[in-house]
Amino acid sequence: MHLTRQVLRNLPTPYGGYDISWKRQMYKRLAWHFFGRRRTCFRIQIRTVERALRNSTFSGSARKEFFKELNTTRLEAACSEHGVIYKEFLKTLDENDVQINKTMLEKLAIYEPRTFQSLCDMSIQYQKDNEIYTKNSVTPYGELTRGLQKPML
Amino acid sequence: MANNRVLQWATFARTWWIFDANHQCHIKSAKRIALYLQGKHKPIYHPLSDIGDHVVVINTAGISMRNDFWRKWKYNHHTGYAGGHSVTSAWRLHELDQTKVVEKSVYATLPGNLLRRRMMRRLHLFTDDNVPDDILQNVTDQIRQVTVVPRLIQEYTQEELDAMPKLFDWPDDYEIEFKRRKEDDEIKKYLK
Amino acid sequence: MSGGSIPSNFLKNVLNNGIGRYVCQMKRVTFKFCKQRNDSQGTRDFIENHLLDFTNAHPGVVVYIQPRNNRPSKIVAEYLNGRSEGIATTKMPQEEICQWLEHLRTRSGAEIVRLRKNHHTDNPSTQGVWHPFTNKDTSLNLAKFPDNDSYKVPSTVSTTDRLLEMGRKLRQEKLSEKS
Amino acid sequence: MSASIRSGLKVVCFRKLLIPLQQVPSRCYKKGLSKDLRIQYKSRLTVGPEPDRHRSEFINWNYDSEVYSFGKRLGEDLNDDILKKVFLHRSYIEREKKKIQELGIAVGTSGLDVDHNEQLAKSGEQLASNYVLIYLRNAFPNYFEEGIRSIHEYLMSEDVLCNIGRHLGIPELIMCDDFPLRESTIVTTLMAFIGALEQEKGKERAHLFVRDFILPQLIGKDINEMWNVVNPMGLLTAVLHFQKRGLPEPRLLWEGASSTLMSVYHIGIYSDQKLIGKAPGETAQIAEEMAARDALKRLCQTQESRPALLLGKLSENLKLDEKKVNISAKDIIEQFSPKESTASTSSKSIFGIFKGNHSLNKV
Repeated sequence: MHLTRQVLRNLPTPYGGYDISWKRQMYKRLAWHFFGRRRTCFRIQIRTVERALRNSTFSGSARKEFFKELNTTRLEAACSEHGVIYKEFLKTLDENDVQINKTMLEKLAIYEPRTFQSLCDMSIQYQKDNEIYTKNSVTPYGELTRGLQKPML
Repeated sequence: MANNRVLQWATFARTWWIFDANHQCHIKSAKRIALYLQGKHKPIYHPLSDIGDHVVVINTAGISMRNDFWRKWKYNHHTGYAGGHSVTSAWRLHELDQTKVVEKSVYATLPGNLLRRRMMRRLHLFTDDNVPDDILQNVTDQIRQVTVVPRLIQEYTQEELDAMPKLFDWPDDYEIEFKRRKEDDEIKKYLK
Repeated sequence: MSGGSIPSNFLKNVLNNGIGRYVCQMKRVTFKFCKQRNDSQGTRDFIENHLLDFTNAHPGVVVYIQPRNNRPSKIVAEYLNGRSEGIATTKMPQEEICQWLEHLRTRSGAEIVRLRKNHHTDNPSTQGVWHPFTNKDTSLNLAKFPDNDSYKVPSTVSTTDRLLEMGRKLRQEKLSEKS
Repeated sequence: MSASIRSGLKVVCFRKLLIPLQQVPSRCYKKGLSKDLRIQYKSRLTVGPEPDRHRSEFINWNYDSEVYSFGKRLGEDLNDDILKKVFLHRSYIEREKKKIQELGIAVGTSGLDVDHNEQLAKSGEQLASNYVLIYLRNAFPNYFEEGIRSIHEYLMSEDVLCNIGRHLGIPELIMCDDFPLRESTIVTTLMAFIGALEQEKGKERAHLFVRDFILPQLIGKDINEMWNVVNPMGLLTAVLHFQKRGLPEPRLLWEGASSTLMSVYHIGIYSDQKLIGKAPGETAQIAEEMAARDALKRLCQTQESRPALLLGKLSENLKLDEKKVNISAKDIIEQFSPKESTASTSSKSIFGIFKGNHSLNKV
């Protein structure tokens, strides 16, 4: 056993003297969750890992944009179900000093629908009191806005 | 566990909507239908979770296009073989199949990803009012129309028509009806 | 490191610790150091000056000292959930060792890994999670569809009617001027 | 181009190897290390995993200090010999006696007359289960006795108690002969600790220990699922009859996609025109059954939105009256024997589901 180990240690290394297996281990550690030969074969693996590393450079900002857009879609949907336009809803919350940020609003819309409903009712009442005319009297999903609708002259 | 299963079933349930496309602009109505097909009207929306709803569109025959788009709006087709490209104008396509105009505009509005075909299968198009019962039974709510339905000329009473201010009157023997264009052999082939 | 390859986990508590009573999760700590080497100097100073204060302050933690010749100095902490954490303290001054010991003591023993969400709840909703019918009235049950007139665009005065109105008004003014 | 150069290089090196078999090892050990590691890894696989060793076999282990800090860690300052007694099992004593007999020393002088922890475990178990029952009856005053029993059975079940024991560091300190430990030994040791607490510090302290360690395991668990009610609608009719209220009538609140596979039904149960419970379901029957369960939850105040259990600091000056008795579901059902009931029983009412328009849909 000792002899074979001695021979194995001194086998020639093609890459100019340093041991390539450490580098392969590092790439393998980055590709444990890939599919098929991308997980096992180094020459295929290296392309996908470097693509993944490139993607991770701009994934930070892409993540933020995605969740911001998702948040607005969800809140627009929730507001329109109660007949309130999303922009007017946010303005009402600001003017009434209701300091709930958008992520919490989204959680309320999904997990505490009655609380969100009362926020929307407050917004409708506020629009009525301050004669805020909702420009189009229908939300993007077709629900009637129950704020004040300016009669077409 | 049964409780959580049932609550999850209700939250992700697919509801059926109905939309009356009579005298509605085909682009605006497509935009609104596409939102419902994607499920963007739900606070639990996520592009990966396929929670779109079914939409039953009735009166697609009555769809409307602005100005003279019936003549100018062209649909391109291609059979995939060499020289297989063909162009059809809207009126001809509408005469061949009265649901196609709505279907194509919704298909164009939906995001072009793998879910689009699946969402299109949840779009049920009917040329007029009668919808089979098992589909109508599923419908739980209706989507509001997109454009104001204009008051048709037939709906004006004779007195209102007379009271309408006029500059001059047509001579009696003048034929009001547009000249019917000559019957096209091509269409006859399809319509048979 | 791309996001997918970094291990991640959800927030978890050991045995709802802290709700009934807080139990220090570190049950045992071992100081391994060498008597001669100078990179264990920090650990040796720590043992001389701070170790007794630590043991008096925290009787719930068993402390072991393991001198090993020519080995790098290390702190190994064992936790109640069966995991153990080690920190290499070579060339570390005694103050830093105190801080690391404090870090080890106040941990829950779980692996420090990227958290998918920094909060956890077993019943997220008290008013009932949203479902497509929460904001709808039960009268929907009886409604017959397609019910066309209540889903039209809210009717407004059309332009032809407004023109007719203006025309009528002008004619009246003319008549009143004449008379 | 580069491939050809590299292949050329390989040939050159290979010729170099053949001449001196015994090469002067180069100073940097990195060259063959990964190959060595791979060989070691392969041999490790053939040998198999490390055998489980008892923690006491390692060098950094001192039983007395471990036992001392175990007490201190939980905030109970019991003296050492009672703590050691808690961890001493009968099997350990018998094994030691056998060993001594083999060595031929008289048994009396071996100092093994210390008794084991069975007696403590029995009293600890008794105290813990009583206290859990009393606490649950006071925490859920309107809940049925059977429900309370099912929660108690869950809490005092072997895997929950064993999990608690494992996470308090008990298994390493146990003196008994079987290794790896059986779950029952860990549970008896935990109970023995409670018994010791009761013996040394009194009942109050032992109750506090149970309230701080066993009861928090209820957090996040759905207590209604622990008691399997086979016919919730029947039980609901019995309860409403017992409370002299109108019999439950299931009504369809909403219905979606009913002619497809993905149908959803929301059924609400009314008694005297008041909505007492509602639930969704894949079919009308499932929805009705779940609505009955929901109604029962609201009647017994064990629904998800109930106030949290009073534990830890909140329960400092908690007064629990021992004598509290909860109504038993069996008595209610016996009172409401089927002979008396004229109204349609639960099964009939399903077919009589009316599409009712009840604007009050918020419970």
